[in-house]
Parts: sequence; C-alpha cells; structure tokens
Amino acid sequence: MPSRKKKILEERSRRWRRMERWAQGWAIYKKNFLGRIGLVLLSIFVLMALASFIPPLVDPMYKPMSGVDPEITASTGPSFRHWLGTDFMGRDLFSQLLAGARVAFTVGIASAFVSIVLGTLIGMTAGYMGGWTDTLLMRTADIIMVMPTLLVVLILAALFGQLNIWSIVLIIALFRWPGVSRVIRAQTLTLKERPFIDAARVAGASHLRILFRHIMPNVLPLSFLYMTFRVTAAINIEAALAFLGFGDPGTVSWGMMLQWVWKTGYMFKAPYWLLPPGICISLITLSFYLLGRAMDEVLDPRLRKEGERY
Amino acid sequence: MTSKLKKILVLGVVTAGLFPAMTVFGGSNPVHYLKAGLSEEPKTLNIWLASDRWSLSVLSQIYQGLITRHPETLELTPWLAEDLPVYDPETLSYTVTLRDAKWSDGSPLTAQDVAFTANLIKEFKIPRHFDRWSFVKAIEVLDPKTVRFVLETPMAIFLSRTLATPIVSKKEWEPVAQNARNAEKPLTALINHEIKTPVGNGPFSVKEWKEGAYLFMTRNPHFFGSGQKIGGRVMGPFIDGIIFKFFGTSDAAILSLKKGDIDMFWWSVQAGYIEDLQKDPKITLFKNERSAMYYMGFNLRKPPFDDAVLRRAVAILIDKGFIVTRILQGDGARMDSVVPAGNKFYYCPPDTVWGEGLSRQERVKAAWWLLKEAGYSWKTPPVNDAGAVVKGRHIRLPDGTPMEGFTILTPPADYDPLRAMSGTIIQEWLREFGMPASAKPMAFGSLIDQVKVRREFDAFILAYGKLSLDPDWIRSFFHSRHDKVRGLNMSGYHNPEFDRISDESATVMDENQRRERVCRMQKILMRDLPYIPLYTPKMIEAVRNDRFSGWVNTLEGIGNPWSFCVLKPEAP
Amino acid sequence: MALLEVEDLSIGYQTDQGILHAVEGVSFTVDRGRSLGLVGESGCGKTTLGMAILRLLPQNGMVLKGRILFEGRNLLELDAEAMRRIRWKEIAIIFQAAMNALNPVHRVADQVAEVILTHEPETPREVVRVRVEALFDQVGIPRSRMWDYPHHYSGGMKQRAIIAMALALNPKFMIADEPTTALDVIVQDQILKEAKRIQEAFDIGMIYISHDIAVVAEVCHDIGVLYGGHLVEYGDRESVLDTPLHPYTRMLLASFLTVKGKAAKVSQAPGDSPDLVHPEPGCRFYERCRYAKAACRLEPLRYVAASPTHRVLCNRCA
Amino acid sequence: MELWRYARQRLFQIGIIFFVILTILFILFRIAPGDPVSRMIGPEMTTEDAAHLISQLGLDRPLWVQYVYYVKNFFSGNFGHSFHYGRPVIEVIGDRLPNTMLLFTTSVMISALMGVFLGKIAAWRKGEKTDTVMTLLALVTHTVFLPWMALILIWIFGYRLGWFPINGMISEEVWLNPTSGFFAKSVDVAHHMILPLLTLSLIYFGSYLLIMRSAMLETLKEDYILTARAKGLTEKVIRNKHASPNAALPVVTSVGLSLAFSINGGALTETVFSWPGIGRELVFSVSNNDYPLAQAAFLLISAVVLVSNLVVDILYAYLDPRIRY
Repeated sequence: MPSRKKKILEERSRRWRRMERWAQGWAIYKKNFLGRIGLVLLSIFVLMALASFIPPLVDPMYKPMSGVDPEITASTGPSFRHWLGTDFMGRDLFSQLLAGARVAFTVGIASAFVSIVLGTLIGMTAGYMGGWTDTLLMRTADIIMVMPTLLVVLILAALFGQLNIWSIVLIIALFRWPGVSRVIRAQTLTLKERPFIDAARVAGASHLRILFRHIMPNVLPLSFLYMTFRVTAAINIEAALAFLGFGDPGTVSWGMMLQWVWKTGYMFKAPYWLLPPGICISLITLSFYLLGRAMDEVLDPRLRKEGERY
Repeated sequence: MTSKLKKILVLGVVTAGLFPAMTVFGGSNPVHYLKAGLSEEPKTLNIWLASDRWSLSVLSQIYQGLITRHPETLELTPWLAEDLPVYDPETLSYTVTLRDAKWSDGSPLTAQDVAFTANLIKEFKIPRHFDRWSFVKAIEVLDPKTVRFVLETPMAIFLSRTLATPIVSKKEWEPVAQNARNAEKPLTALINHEIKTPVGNGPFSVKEWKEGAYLFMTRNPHFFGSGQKIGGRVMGPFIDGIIFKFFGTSDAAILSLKKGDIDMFWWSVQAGYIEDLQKDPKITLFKNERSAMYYMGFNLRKPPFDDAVLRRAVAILIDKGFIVTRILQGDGARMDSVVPAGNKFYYCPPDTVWGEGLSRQERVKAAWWLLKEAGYSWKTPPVNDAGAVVKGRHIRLPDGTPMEGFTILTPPADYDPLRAMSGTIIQEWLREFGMPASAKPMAFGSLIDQVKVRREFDAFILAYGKLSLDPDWIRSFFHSRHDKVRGLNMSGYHNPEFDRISDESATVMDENQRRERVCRMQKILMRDLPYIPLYTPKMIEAVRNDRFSGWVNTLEGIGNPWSFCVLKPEAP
Repeated sequence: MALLEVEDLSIGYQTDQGILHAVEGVSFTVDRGRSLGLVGESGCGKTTLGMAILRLLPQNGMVLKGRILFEGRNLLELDAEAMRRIRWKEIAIIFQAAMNALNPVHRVADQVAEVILTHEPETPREVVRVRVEALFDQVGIPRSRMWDYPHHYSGGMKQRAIIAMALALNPKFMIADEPTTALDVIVQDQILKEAKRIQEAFDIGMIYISHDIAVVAEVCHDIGVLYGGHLVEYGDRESVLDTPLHPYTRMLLASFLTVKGKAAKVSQAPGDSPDLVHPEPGCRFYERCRYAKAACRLEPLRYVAASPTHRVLCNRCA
Repeated sequence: MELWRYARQRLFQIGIIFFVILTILFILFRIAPGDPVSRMIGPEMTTEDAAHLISQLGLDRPLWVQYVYYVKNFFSGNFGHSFHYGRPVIEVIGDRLPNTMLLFTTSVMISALMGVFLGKIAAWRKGEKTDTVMTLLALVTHTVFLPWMALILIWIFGYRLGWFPINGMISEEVWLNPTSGFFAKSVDVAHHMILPLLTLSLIYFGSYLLIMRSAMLETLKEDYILTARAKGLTEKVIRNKHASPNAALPVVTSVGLSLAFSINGGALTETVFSWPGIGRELVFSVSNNDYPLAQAAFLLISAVVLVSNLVVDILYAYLDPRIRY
C-alpha cells in the first residue's frame, strides 16, 4: 500500500528530524559557557546524592539523622573523622550534607515533574478546548497564581500538623502549575491554527489523539524547559519551609541544617556548619537555573538571530 | 571623587555620628533603666487574656498576688497580705489582712479590690484562674483591710495557688466588667478588652508600649514594698525603670547583650552561645533549676501501650542521660519522677529507676528480657542466641499479633527543637529494638487537638514548663476524673488506688501528711508509667555585670519580681 | 565627481562556519539626480550593500576591501562621530520593514522632529514644528494624525511617515530598501510614484533596492543585478532591459514578462542558492545557468563591457 | 473610557477571585485539626475552661452559620478579634502593614531601578567584561538562598563588623529620647532597615537585571533601533530613549508577576530580621492557630497581589501605547 509506505517514510523522516534537532540543540547548548558550568555543578550534586549512601555503611555514627559520634557531645570543627565537623549533638555534618543533596533532588524533581505534568495537561486542554473549559481552568490558575506558595504551604503545614516530605512535594506541585499551563496554553493556541492540526482533524482524529499525538510533542520541549525552573522553585520552597521549622522532621535537608545552626545558637560560632548547606542550596538552584537558561537558548530560535541579517 | 560617592559618604558619617550622641539622655541626674531582652513581644496587657510567658513577664511587674514564695526557701511569704493567713477549720475559712498598699494611680488597695477580683473570676469563669477559685464559697469583706474566704471543702492549694492570684483594681475593672456583662459573649468581651496602661501595685508600671519594638516601664512611686523588708530583703526598686526590648530571634538578643545594648536576656540561652558568653568578662551566666517536666506520654486506652510492661521496656530503652548530655548539651537533669527534683519538698526518688546506668546494649537486653517474659516475641529478636545485640525486627504482642506502626507526636522543631530531636532519637532506639515507631513533629495546635480533643494517638512528647511548687497538678494529670475530652489526664490513666490517694491529698491540710501522699502517688506513677518523665532543662540566663547587680537566684531563674525589686545600679 | 562611488567593495560576515562572503568586488556610481536600482533575490547581498554605505552592518559584518566615496570622502575611513553626522543629514535610508522601523513608544511626529533636532540642534521648537507639518503635508498624511502612535497608522501611512522622515533634512542621497514590499499593490504604486517625484524634485541621488525588477524598471535610471554577492550586470535602464546579457538577468526578465505583477516567484527559480562561505572562484550562477560550461566554475570572472554604460560579469557572454 | 471599563471589569474579576480565596481559607481553617483554645489558655486549661471559651468564641456553632457570620462580618469590615492579642484583627494588621509596605516598596523600587539600569548597561556591552561580571553577579544573587544570605549578612555586618542592627525596626534609645525629632527617628529606621533591605534588594535585583538584559538584547535587534542609528542619533540617545523604554516593559510585567514570590521572600526576611511586618505576623499567627488574624493577613496579602497586578497592567498600558483595552 503506497499510502502506508508513505506514512512509514514520513514517520522515519520525522524521527530523523527529531534526532537531528536534538543533536543541533546539543551543539548550541555546548557553546553556552554558563550552561556548561550548570551541567558540571549539577553532576557534582548528583554525585553527592549518590555518595550519600556510603557514609552510614562505613560507620553507624555517620547516619545523617540518628548517628552520633560517641566521643563528641558538642559541635566541633572539621577534622579527619568529620570532614565538615559535627553539629551540636555530635552528628556528622558531611553525611548530612550528602543526604541533603538526595532530598533536594527528590523534592525538586518530583514536585517539578508533577507540576509540569499538571500544567502541560491543563494548559493543553484549556488551549485546545477553549470556551468554558478554558475560562474555568484559567481563572483557577489565576487564583492559585496570586497565592504565595511558601505561605500557603506554611499555613497547610501548620494547620494539618507537620507535613512529610511527599505532601510538601505534592503541595508545591499543586501550587506551581499555573505558570506552566499559561505558557503551554499560549503555545497550544498557536499550534491549533497550524495546518497539520486541521489536517489531522479532517482525517477524523479524535480530540485525544490530536492532543497527545500532535500537540503534545510540540509543547513538550517547552514543558521540559519550565521544569528546570520549577525544580529551583521547589528546592527553594522546601528549604525555606525547613528553615522556618516546618519541614519534614524525618529528613535531613539543607534547609533543616540551616535551621539547626540558626536555632541552636551556633550561628556566630560555626561557619563550617553555617556555610555548606547555604552554598549547596544556592548552587543547586544556580545550576538548574543555568541549565534552564541554556535550554531556553536552544529552544528559542529568536535568540539565535544575531548575525543572520544579510 | 564623584559627587554621588561624596553624598553617600557624608550620609554615612552623619548616620555614624548620630548614634553615639543618642545613647545618653535624661539630663544631669543619671537615670538607670534596666534593658531586658524578651524573645517575643508580649501579646497583651490584659491580665485575663495573657497566657504567653512574655505578657506574664511584663504583667508580673504590675499585678501582684497576696502571697508569694521566698526565693531561697521557697516557703510561702506574705506579699500584698500582711501575714500568712490563718486557717480556721471550724468555719473552713481563711482571714487575710492587707498591707498598706496603693495602686499606681495613688488610690489605696482595699479588701473590696480583693473581693472584686475573686468574684470577677468566679462570675466570668475566667480560664486558668477559675479552677482555683471554684471551691471558694464566699468572700467576705470584714473591713477595708481585711477579707475572709470561706471554702466549701478544705483545699490544700488555697494558700499557695489561690492566694497567688493577681489582684486587680476594682476602680479600673468594674466598668469593664459592667460592659462585658451586657455583651453577647461576656467572657470574650472581658478578655478582648484592651488595656494600654494597667493600674497595678507592683514595682513598675507601663509608660509606653511601642508595638514591635519595646515596652517601657517606670518605677511605681506607690509600690508598697519600697523601703520595707520582705523575705529578708530591703525592697527597692532601686532602678528607675525597665525597658523591655523584643527580639524575634535569639541570635539578635545575644548579640545585643554582647554589645551592651541590653543588660539582661530573659530567656534560656541556647547551648551554642554559652561557651562564647562565658568568655566575656562583662557577662555573667546564671544557671537555675526549673520546675518543669518534659515527658513522653502514652495512650493507655488502646494497644500496644495499654500494657505497663511495654511502657517499662520503653523506659529502659530511653537513655535519658544521652538526651541530657547530647540534646540538652548537659544543661538539664534527667527526670525520674513526675515531680522535678528542684521541688525539694515534694520530690521523692522512685523505688526503681528504669535502666539506670546501663549501656545501650544492656538496655536492649534488659528490655528484651522484660518483654520476653511478658510474652512478647520477635521475628528477629534484638538479642540473638549467642546473646549479642542485633537489630530487632517485627515485634509481636503477647497474643501473637504483630505490633502495628505507631507514632510519637512531638512539637515542631521551630517551637522546640530539643523535643523534636528527642522524639527522633527515641524513634531510632525503638526501631533498633524492632518496634515500628515513627516520630512525628506536629504543629502545636494540631498536636493538642490530636491528644486532648480527638484522643487519637499512640505516644507523644510534651512538657509542662512552669509547674507550680504545690504538686496538686499530679492529681489533675492522672486522676481518672480528668480522663475526658480536653481533660488533663491525656494518657487515660485509671487507677482507683491512685485516685483515692490523690483525692485525699487535695484536702489534707497538713504539709507533711500531704507530702507523704504525694510521695506515694509518685511511686505509683513511676511503676505504672502513664508518662515517662524525661528531663528538666536548666534555666540559663545571661546578664551584663557592668551596669546592675543583685540578681536573685531562685527556681525558674533570675527573672523574678524579687530581682527587679532589689536590683541596684553599679556605681559608675 | 560622482555623488557616490562604490569601488571594488567586498563585505563578509563572521559565522560559525567561517567568513560568509556576502558581497564581492562590487563597483558602481550614483550621480546627483540619478537613481540606481539594485535587484536580486533574497540573500544576494543587496541589503548588505545598502547597510554598508551607512556603516550599519551588524556586529559580525565587516568590509573586507574596497572604498565607498561620498562626495570624494571615503566613508569607511571616517570616525564614528563624523559618520554619525553624515547619517540622515546627507544619506537617508528608507527601510525594508517600514512596519517596524518606527519606535512604538514614541509619537510619529516626535520621531520625525527628533531627526531635525539631532542634526540641527539650534532650530527653534516652533520652526521644527512647522517643518514637520510641512513634511507630513508633503507625503500626504493629515495633520490630525501627526501626533498618533505608530500602531495607529496603516502600513502605507507608516511608509509615508518614513519618507517624510527621510526628507526632513533634505539629504543629498537616499537609499530605499524595498520600501513597498509589505504594502498592497495600490499603495505600492502610490509610494513608488511619490518616491520618484521627490527624487526628481529635490535632485537627490538614490539607490533603490528591490527583489522586483518590475519596480526597479519603473523607477530607476540605472539597474544593477546582484547574484550571490556579485554585481552580475550593471548599466542604464534601457540597455539592461532591452539587451540583458547575463543569464540571470534574462531569467529575471523572463519571469517578469510572463507573470507580470507576480515577480515574487523569481526567487524560487530552480536551483539552490550558492554556498557563500566556501565560494568557488568562478561564476556563482553556475549551477542554475543553462549555458554553463565546466570552466565557468573555476575561471576567475571579469567584467565585460557591452557599452560604456553597460557591463556584465560573465565569461560566456564575452 | 476604555481603560476605565477594563479596570472595572478586572476589579469585578478580582472581587470574585477574592471571594473564592475567602471561602477556601474559611474551609481550610475550619477543617484543620488545630485547637485554638488550647493555645490560648495553655496547658493548665481544664475541660470546663475550654468548653466555656469555645462557646464564647462562637466556635461551637455549625460551620455554615460560622461561614455566614464570617462573610457578613467581612463585608462590614469586621475581621474579628485576634485570639492571641485580644485586639481587633484590623488593628493588628494596621500596625504591621505600614512596616511591610515600607520595607517592601523600597526594596522593589531599589532593586527594579538598579536592575533596569545595570541590565541596560550589561546588554549594551554584551560580551564585554562588564556584561559577564554583571550577569554572573545577577545570576548568583538571583539564585542564592534568601534566608541563608540574610544569615550571612547578619554574620558579617551585624556580628563581625557590628555596623548595623539586625533586629526590629527602631531602637528605644532614639525613640524614648524626647529630644529626637523626626529626622533622628527616620535615620534610626533607615539604619535598621539597611540589612533587610539589602537582603531583599540583592535577591530581586538579579532577576530584574536578567530580565532587563534579555529584553534589551531583544529590543536592540528591532528595526526601529536600526532606524535610530541610521538617523544619526548618538548611542546614548539610542540606548536611553529608543531601546530602554521598550525593554523596560517586560520588567514592569515581571514586577507584577513576581509579586507573590516576593512576598514569600518578604516573609522570610521579616522573620529572620524580626521586622514587625505582616509576613512575620502571618507566620506567627499560623503557628499559633490564631485563625482570625491568619485569615485576614493572608487575605490582605492576596488582595495586595491582586490589586498590584491590576495596577501593573494599567501601568503597562500607560507605558506601552500599543496596548489599549
């Protein structure tokens, strides 16, 4: 069947084009100096997160939450035994810092992922369906958008007792989709007018098929871009929450470490304790942000216009 | 130099120049204002609403009770009253004669004021106070200086608790009460009444409250104690006033103290600052006992903690010494009875101190032995056949069912990091033993709701920060009568023997007989363990020693009315 | 002395792949009162040429060799300030995308007045106002619309406003870069006539850049045809139109004659655009030329003069 | 006028959104397990005390009755009494709000002005050292963890150098001194404000700089910039008159959109520096189960965000003549 053959060919060429696009994107990304820095930083944090499993195996006193050095009962500075020193009850700061990387990734990526999935689905639906659905979804987005996420999570944390890390992830996600959905909606609106959507509609494709088969692949890169920014937001909110003392007590996050140093009175005395978690939060945010910016350049051809004017 | 830069520099110089100039004020006569740091701003100056310690700190300078406690002996000492009242067993009544005292507006304190205060509490059922007055049948004004209280039943706490109630001025409060009576919600109207400058008869009175910044009190010229000798001390106040500064965070307060911006920080200093402060020659630290109980409570109404054996095993597993040295950084004492050891008269050492002096391994073995005897079993016992301690797994109740996961509720870290941390550590100890414990810090309001109102919980860690020296509260905490929604018996502890002794203790008027009852109660509780007392923290306060001296140490620290009445400025 | 003389001008762009030779070895002259039409498909270097004269090439663009003489002075050697003074005062430009050539946040009349105030700062405000009004009258924009913002204007009006702006200082030379591309046919016609009238009335030298040979044929005295950065044919209008020598010119004219009015199709003539980053030494039209021989690709090109006013860059035509 | 009609329409929408938030808040605070009275009275409270107080506070009425009262009171301007302070909520907020406004508007203004100014220069010098340094600085301050930076500033300027107070907004020495006039008091507040202001401004300035820089780069590619150049305008005029007004528009929008985010930062800063503002009060009231205060504070913050968004939109329309509603 010639039409079938054509379809296969088309599919193959589309796939090829997509791969080519990735390769091209990577080529552009590589040229972005800050983007490269972001990637390097990020891989350091990934390594830290992976390494966080090691210290407790070496000695139970390196358990980030419950392990204490039997010989140390107060905060001490860096030593061979404790590379970054110990906290006020003799727990190893370095293993806490490593565990913090794991928490940051978990929180950041999980909540960004959920909010992106939500935002993309809602944005696509609103843009594609239009009418009442659109109005309803977008007004909801407006309402959520004006609420300061941190304070909302704070209120919920206070009202419903301490939240565990997954509820925090979920709440951040629930309050962070509107920004994404607006962008995706705008993108969907322009896509909707493109001929290939019309063609698909004429060919009798169902709404669902059009949404997922034709529109989604085109908005996904944008969603992916937004995900990097959402990751930074989520990490920051979790850290701030923990810093204020509303974090999940069962996890050692960097915000929690800062809260301990602040609340136990070691702030002026223990720079080895005050500095590392703050630097880590800031740098992981920076690295995701740089990643996002570099990706933005890859995705947004407008920025590549320079030098193309003849 | 650019003009912009110049401007900035000039502004900087002006700013810097202004500040030293501002530190001196008051003219030729040196005035001595004590600057005291509070960790939070007082919420209100309405004595009937105030429940936070900051408001109470300020109000304790203003409103006074008839009786107080001597700082060293802790014995009852007459305060507004001229003498300790005498009990007449015939009529079940106390007669109190008042000192010659004046309100800060100059009008005299009369028996009418005392009667008015008591009646106000009884009429409006003012929370926190009403309980202490509910058994007072009548208040009779015999003459302007004498008042007689007639009780319904003999009640041991009348002297120490009821008569410590702050007395308010009838002149000031009568119109307020009248308005409140006409309101739809009388009590709400009363406690929501705003008071800017309360009329009291304490050593100081409020001059100015700048919200969010400071509260300025000046010496009350009409203070009844001035020049008198009370409790072996000549009363002042010898300072001209107190400026309370509000700090939201301890770091700021400690910094101010070091710089000399405040003379005293009225709050327990965290361990982290202590070493630094000790090095400072201008700063003196005071360590005092507290009348506080930090404890772990259980829900005795349902498994698994309805079994006293299990509670005992938990008590063995909890290393209080560890908590004190590690989490409290040594600034506290382990607690082995519900009465704090600082309360020397009523404290009784228990017969058995669970797990005393044992190492971690020995604790595990002891607890394991105890539970094994009681029929508990494990999938992997915490002590293996060779007698070595291993990680236990899946404990089973005597009836063979696996123990379900349970939570230990604690206050959140922002409220009290130490208790939150203790919860986590206890969780780890129990888990090593094979118990499915998980610590869950919870916002305070939710925690109270869970424990007192809904009563859906397994275990919790809470504290009583300021237990009165008279241990009448033991009865409230553990009497089966108080096992109800919002009741104080949070564990749901029922023990008829205990109920009987505690009821007896309430009405025994002889101190020594009462003490014997209280001892028996303590021993019963330490056997049944509805609560495991964990620790009593120390009160560590820091003051500058270059401006004022004469702080009075007592239980609960130097921040007491005695201190403020006798404090003297250092000679310049 | 000619008003504008371009001599052997080569322009390149720095790109990732190397230097892109956008214009190579172009020479032409424009006299006072004369107009030159530069025609060619997009990417042929015609806009680059226009920008180079005003030294407005983008950052990665550079003049590789050659001279641009304006009234005898080499513009390429002037310092930035001297060049700034020449811009608009002496040489004005009407842009391709007139739609976006006006700043959206300033009123149109202000933008015209700004030109006068920049170059003749002593002019009293009142005089400026009168002159601006006169200019708007001249291009036929009602005075009531003068103080509108650009987005209130139609495309034609914007283009007129730009022309008004170009005339504000009575420049000696004007470059019109596809001034009518975005407009509909009727407006296009009006604007063209207007441009021609003004050029003649003020005795201005002018370069008219277009992809549409029909437009150029209508307006200009001379025609230059650009292909791949080369000026492949250059001569007076009659010679070029009547006896086109270069195969590319012929191709342009042929499509113009067959589908008159729809000349835009030309740019989609068969064959790919030449690679300007690694150009062959020979003819760049080689691949699309139906007369091409193997040698065309490699032989260095030279101009062949058909008449004193007409030359062509084709070794075959010789 | 069209703009007026647009504003009215938006105000109506804001009203609806506000009502929805109001309702959500009510529901949230009522279904939450917290027990306000236990926090009010303290652990010595007896069952009788609590029951009495609960009925006195009207918390024993059915939920829908409470809701009706709540909405009714709300629209008659009565936010109730704070459980904690015993004062009308409106008064507490009235005390705190000006402090927040002072800190907040100053910091937004400083950071926006600095961001716009430096962003302009960075874009103009794209690729040069100035640009690299400024972009990096902006990136770092933009992504640094706010409370941590506040702590570091406290550590350096408060503890090590001792230059600035780290707590509150006034010092009693100045305010209790009868000779200090308005000027001395203002200087005192300014002195206290420096560190929190520095924290907030540093954090926000980065994002404004980045937005301005990229907007400026976009703008510089526009045709009218080329026109401006061809017109022989000086570079300074091109940059300041033709490029930056267009480029500053996205900054205006982002000020509006980032407001909710900024409020998070504001609350954190207020908490760390004990600035007696509404953000800190909200954090407090929330952990104290002071429903009326927390609700009103949150509502107020939402209202401020909503209205500011509207103001920003109108401002945008005013700045950009292309936009007409």
